[in-house]
Amino acid sequence: MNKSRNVKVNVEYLTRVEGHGNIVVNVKDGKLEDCRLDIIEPPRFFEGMLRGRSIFEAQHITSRICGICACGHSLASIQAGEDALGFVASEQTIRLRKLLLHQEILDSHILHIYLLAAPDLLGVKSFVPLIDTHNKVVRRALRMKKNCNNICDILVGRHVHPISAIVGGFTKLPKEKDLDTMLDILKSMQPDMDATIELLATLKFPDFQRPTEYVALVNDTDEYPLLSGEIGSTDGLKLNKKDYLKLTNEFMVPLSSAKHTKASRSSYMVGALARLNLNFNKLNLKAKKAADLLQFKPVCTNPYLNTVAQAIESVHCLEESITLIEHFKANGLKQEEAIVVGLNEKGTIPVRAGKGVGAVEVPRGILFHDYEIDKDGKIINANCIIPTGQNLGNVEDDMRKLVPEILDKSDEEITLMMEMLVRAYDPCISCSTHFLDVKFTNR
Amino acid sequence: MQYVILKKVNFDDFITALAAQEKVVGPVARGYDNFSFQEVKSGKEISIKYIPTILPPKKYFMPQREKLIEFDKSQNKFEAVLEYDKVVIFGIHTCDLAGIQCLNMVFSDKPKDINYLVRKNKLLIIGLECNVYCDQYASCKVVDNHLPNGGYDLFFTELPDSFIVHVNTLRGDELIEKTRLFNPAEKIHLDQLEEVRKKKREIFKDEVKIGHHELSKLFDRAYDSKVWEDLDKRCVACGNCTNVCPSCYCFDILDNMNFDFNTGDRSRGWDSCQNEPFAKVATGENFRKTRGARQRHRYFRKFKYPVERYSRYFCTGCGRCTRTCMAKISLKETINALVDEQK
Amino acid sequence: MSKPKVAFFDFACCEGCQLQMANFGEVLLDILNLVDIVTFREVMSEKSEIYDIAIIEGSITTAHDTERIKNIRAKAKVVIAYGSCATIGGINGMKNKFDLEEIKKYVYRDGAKQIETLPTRAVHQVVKVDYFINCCPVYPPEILKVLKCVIAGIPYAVPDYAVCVECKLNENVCMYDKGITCLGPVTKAGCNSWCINNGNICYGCRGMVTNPAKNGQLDILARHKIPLDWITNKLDMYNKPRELDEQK
Amino acid sequence: MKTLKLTDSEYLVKQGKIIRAKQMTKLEKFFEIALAGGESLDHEPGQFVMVSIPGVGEAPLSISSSPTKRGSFEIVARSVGKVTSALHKLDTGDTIGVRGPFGKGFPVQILEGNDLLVVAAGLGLVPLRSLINFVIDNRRDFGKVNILLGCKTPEDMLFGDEVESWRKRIDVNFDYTVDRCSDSDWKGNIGLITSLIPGVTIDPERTFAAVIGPPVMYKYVIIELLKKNIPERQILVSLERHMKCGIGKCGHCQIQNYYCCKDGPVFTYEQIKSKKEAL
Ligand SMILES: Cc1cc2nc3c(=O)[nH]c(=O)nc-3n(C[C@H](O)[C@H](O)[C@H](O)COP(=O)(O)OP(=O)(O)OC[C@H]3O[C@@H](n4cnc5c(N)ncnc54)[C@H](O)[C@@H]3O)c2cc1C
Ligand code: SF4
Ligand code: SF4
Ligand code: SF4
Repeated sequence: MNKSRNVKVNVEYLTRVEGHGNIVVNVKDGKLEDCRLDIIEPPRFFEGMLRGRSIFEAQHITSRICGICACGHSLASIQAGEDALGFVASEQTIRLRKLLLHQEILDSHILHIYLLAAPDLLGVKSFVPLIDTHNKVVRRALRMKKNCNNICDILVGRHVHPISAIVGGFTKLPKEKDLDTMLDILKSMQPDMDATIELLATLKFPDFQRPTEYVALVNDTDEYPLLSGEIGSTDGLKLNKKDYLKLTNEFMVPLSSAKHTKASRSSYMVGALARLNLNFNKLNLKAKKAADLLQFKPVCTNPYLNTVAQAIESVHCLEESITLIEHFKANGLKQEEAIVVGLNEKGTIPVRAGKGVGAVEVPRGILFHDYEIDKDGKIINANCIIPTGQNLGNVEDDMRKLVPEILDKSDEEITLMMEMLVRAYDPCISCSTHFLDVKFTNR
Repeated sequence: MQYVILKKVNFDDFITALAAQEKVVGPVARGYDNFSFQEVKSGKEISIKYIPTILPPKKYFMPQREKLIEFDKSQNKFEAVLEYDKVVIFGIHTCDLAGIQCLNMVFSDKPKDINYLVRKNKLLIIGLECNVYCDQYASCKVVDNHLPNGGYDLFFTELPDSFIVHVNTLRGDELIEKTRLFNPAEKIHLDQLEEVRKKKREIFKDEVKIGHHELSKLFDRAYDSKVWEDLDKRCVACGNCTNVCPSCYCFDILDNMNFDFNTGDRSRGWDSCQNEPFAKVATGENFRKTRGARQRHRYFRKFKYPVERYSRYFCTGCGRCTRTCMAKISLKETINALVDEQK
Repeated sequence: MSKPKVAFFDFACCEGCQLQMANFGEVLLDILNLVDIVTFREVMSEKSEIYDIAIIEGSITTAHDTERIKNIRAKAKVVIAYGSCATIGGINGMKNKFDLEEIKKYVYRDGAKQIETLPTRAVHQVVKVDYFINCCPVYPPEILKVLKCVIAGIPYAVPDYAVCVECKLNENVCMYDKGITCLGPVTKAGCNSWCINNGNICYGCRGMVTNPAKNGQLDILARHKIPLDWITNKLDMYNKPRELDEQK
Repeated sequence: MKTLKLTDSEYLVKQGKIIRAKQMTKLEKFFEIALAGGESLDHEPGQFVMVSIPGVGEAPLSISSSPTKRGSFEIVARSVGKVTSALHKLDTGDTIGVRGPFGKGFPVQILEGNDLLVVAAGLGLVPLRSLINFVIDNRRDFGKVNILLGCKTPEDMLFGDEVESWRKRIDVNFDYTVDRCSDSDWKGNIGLITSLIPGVTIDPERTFAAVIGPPVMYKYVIIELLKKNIPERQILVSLERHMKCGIGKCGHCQIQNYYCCKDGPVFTYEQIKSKKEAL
């Protein structure tokens, strides 16, 4: 190692991630003195604001935590709400929610792969120069994104802040011809998806390995668990979702005084890579083929390959969505299940005091919503634990291992490697500000 | 003039046969006692017993947004256009037929509105008689619209096991010929029709404290009434009453520029005198600033101004404005309040 | 005519409104034909301090952000408030219902000391705004409409009548007929009654009409036996910062 | 959906070319417009046209030039919104759309042989200029002519040179006033336009008054005119309303049973005095 090397990386307002974050790395005489990912997002106090609101508004409000994974927040919020109310959703509702979640993951992954991550791998600063050099690729990306969007429009009114998915079910259900439209859209996406995998196969990712604990939902069935399951990890952890706090138990990071979460080790990772490392065998055939093509094998310990894991999951989600819609087409949708809720003025859904937890695999990893409500269904306490918050410790641990390994590179290269590392996690920073214990640096 | 008969068992076939050739729309149930005119493929989708739809069939005569002009700036080109669909509208009640007649008058008044007049001729109108009063909100009898008064190609009246159909136009006749499902009406049917009408005269009551011919006089003295102050307090200016009214025709003209910044179009869209900015001018004056003044304007546009211009009431008695009002402002109650006040 | 330079900035928000740009699909490329996007942190690493049009997402909630928005205003010829957070304070405004110290402690416990926050304000409550694109998230057809006005240099007026108007034109069964309260009657139209079309109620994300009918609304609530605080609570969801205007 | 081309639509616009444009004040800009193919507009004083800019919209604007001026017509637009501000960006050589002329203007045949009292405040001068110049061009046909002008400050006075030429004419009585003035060269009065009326001598029986100004002004001016015993049907006003179609359909301009665009914009006081929404 280069003993005399001094490095100062100071990335303010990291770009091409959701939310505001800074990267700080300080190496003095070859010794790593400081290495942080700081969150500088203005705090928004969602958990505080939820108090006193009806549980039937929770989904609408918490969806606004994040515009990128709004459907994911909605689903976690609904799950927690229904858990607290003791409401059991119908089978049809669960299927539709799965369809929504698959589209959410697909949509978000496409955005990340093409618009946020790809520019680094192609040596440009954003997708804008690619409009000239890789016009077909940009068009494909925008088309795929739009397709996912169109499906969400049909399914829940819009992708950003879904409208019709609420506690109890859906306020509007797709009609026969909507199913046809969605199926057409999905099928038309298949060639684009193939091309996406082919493109990724040509890209070269940095080689960096650091085994860590990978956490995701697990279950005992053949289904790749996204909407339900127990909390599991590659270190053998198994927890009921209600005990999520045992997973996310916070601890102080000596250097930065920020609290992070940890399970069995100093940190853990959630997200597409973690999910594949735990549930690879449950992927559908096409996704496994894509994994072959991309030479991805679990357990993969290179965080940069989270982007590759996302691509494999995208294939999975696309194919599963098609299967789900074909199921609806074969079995019909019971329109009478559409519900009218509002603030539950009509008492459509029985209300009781209680506590409930939602645990859903959203694009960036496992997301927890936890509510306590009183007998009128008003929220007394709320807690939301966001994937990016859980990943922060792991990112910093990665950085700490990576920096010494690349000290022979130039400052610019180091900076880029750092940025790419953080981006690989596809962090959702404005989300994580709602995580209880993120440290905000002074500005 | 002639009457034909369609057996009820053949009704579904009739609509299916029509729909196979043309776009057919009819009243479809939307739940919560709401109906709307929608495209149908078979008679089963149609609710024969319906109360006035959310929007009246005016939406086919005067689309919510209708292109008037297409332009291309680079070519200095303006073209007047009409976009239309040929549609068979099944099931228009007598109140809504009257609404269409009102629109006809307005748009054929000079200068003529050619868009309206051409489009109107692309629509085939099949009326449907209400044998009973729709609900407590309807007031078709008050304005004498409870019995058919022309304005249709065909007119259906439901009899015990058939529909008796009045064929009013050549176009209507062609349609009857084409479907081959109709038989000439016999005396028994005409008797049954007479029976229906007789019953209607018994059950359809005025329901307001003033007769048909006195109504416009009532409004001669109503301008400064306290009733409008009451409405001012209650109205929320949601605009529902005018949007659902079959004889409201106010519109806005809107331009749209395409992203090439050369081509685009000018269209008209429904507007409402109840909306706050409707009568506001650039200097800031609003000539009907209060909600009460705007409500008064609406009533006067039904019962007074058109009487002066077109010699007819522009309220068709459909009851939609009352049914849909957020504040439950009732047309009949307002009229009665005016009557009481002037006693 | 050279292409106007556009910069996107985000303040307290969920970035969903920015994402709506990406959701245009290939239409985005048409937009990029007309403007040069020079700063857009969420999807671009390029940055520029020189721009004509600043598109602002998010509400102003810290002293630092107050300075930042003032700087942006000073540099930009045109400032567009983009989305509910920016135009009316939006969801972040719910915070204003609470004592700020209390809510800080509730969310950040021991960390509360490090947290700096001010009452949530809409952008126009801090600097002058030239165009408003309301909605949470922004409604794509309206974005296009406003962008065209901006490029043509003509004003855009947000419709100042109720969502009910559009709702009726869509022939939705009124929520009140279903026994459910809806903010449509007091909320500015322009979203084509997006939520009601999808079976939900209007939450008022476009902000209240300039002159809402207080008496009439109270009547309606009374008739439906709806407690007043249900509605005020609902209104607070997006419209709380409006009070800061009223105090002025 | 099928599309038909319509050749006789009332909404079809004529092409107008701006042959002269001039910024008059900060807010007002003047345009001289020639219709394509040398077509003449054939208007009466007091009528208006719908001016349109494709993609932006249409706005009703008064015709400011006299019908005696052939080959082109003139308008003045105050920049207040969409169409008017877009119009301000145009210049000589640009094209606009024109519909009209619309509405009832001043009944010049009836005015002939009678005395005239013109009262113009602010932008009201724009349509009244059409009447004034028409009368001046046909001076023989009219009796005594009084012109009273008012505006906020001397800088806001439109058509300054032309106004000066009227002032200097011996065949018209002229007076003007401003609300405020810091300019010592100002030759006119200071005060509201209503203050000028008592000073003019007229024969009420044969005088027709033509009044145009901002909505707030009418009430007070009319009081003064009535004090002069001018009969109600000889007081002519032009009303401004929101207008969209110009052909008496869209409903925006309705004043009780009148459509301002079709039955007006010029009304006699007699016609509208009982119409509560009019003034
Ligand atoms: C008969 C008549 C003659 C007129 N003559 C002139 C003239 O010579 N010069 C001149 O500068 N102005 C004149 N006006 C006023 C002019 O028409 C409006 O200022 C103009 O239409 C505003 O259009 P806009 O698109 O620029 O404004 P918008 O962006 O549409 O609106 C700005 C404001 O103007 C109001 N407004 C919108 N449309 C109209 C309308 N059609 N009429 C009145 N107010 C409206 C709106 O309520 C809003 O408050 C006249 C109006 C009428 C009715
Ligand atoms: S005023 Fe009311 S009752 Fe009369 S036609 Fe209109 S909507 Fe129907
Ligand atoms: S659903 Fe809401 S927006 Fe629609 S009409 Fe009813 S109150 Fe108005
Ligand atoms: S319906 Fe209401 S809440 Fe929904 S987008 Fe429109 S204004 Fe916003």
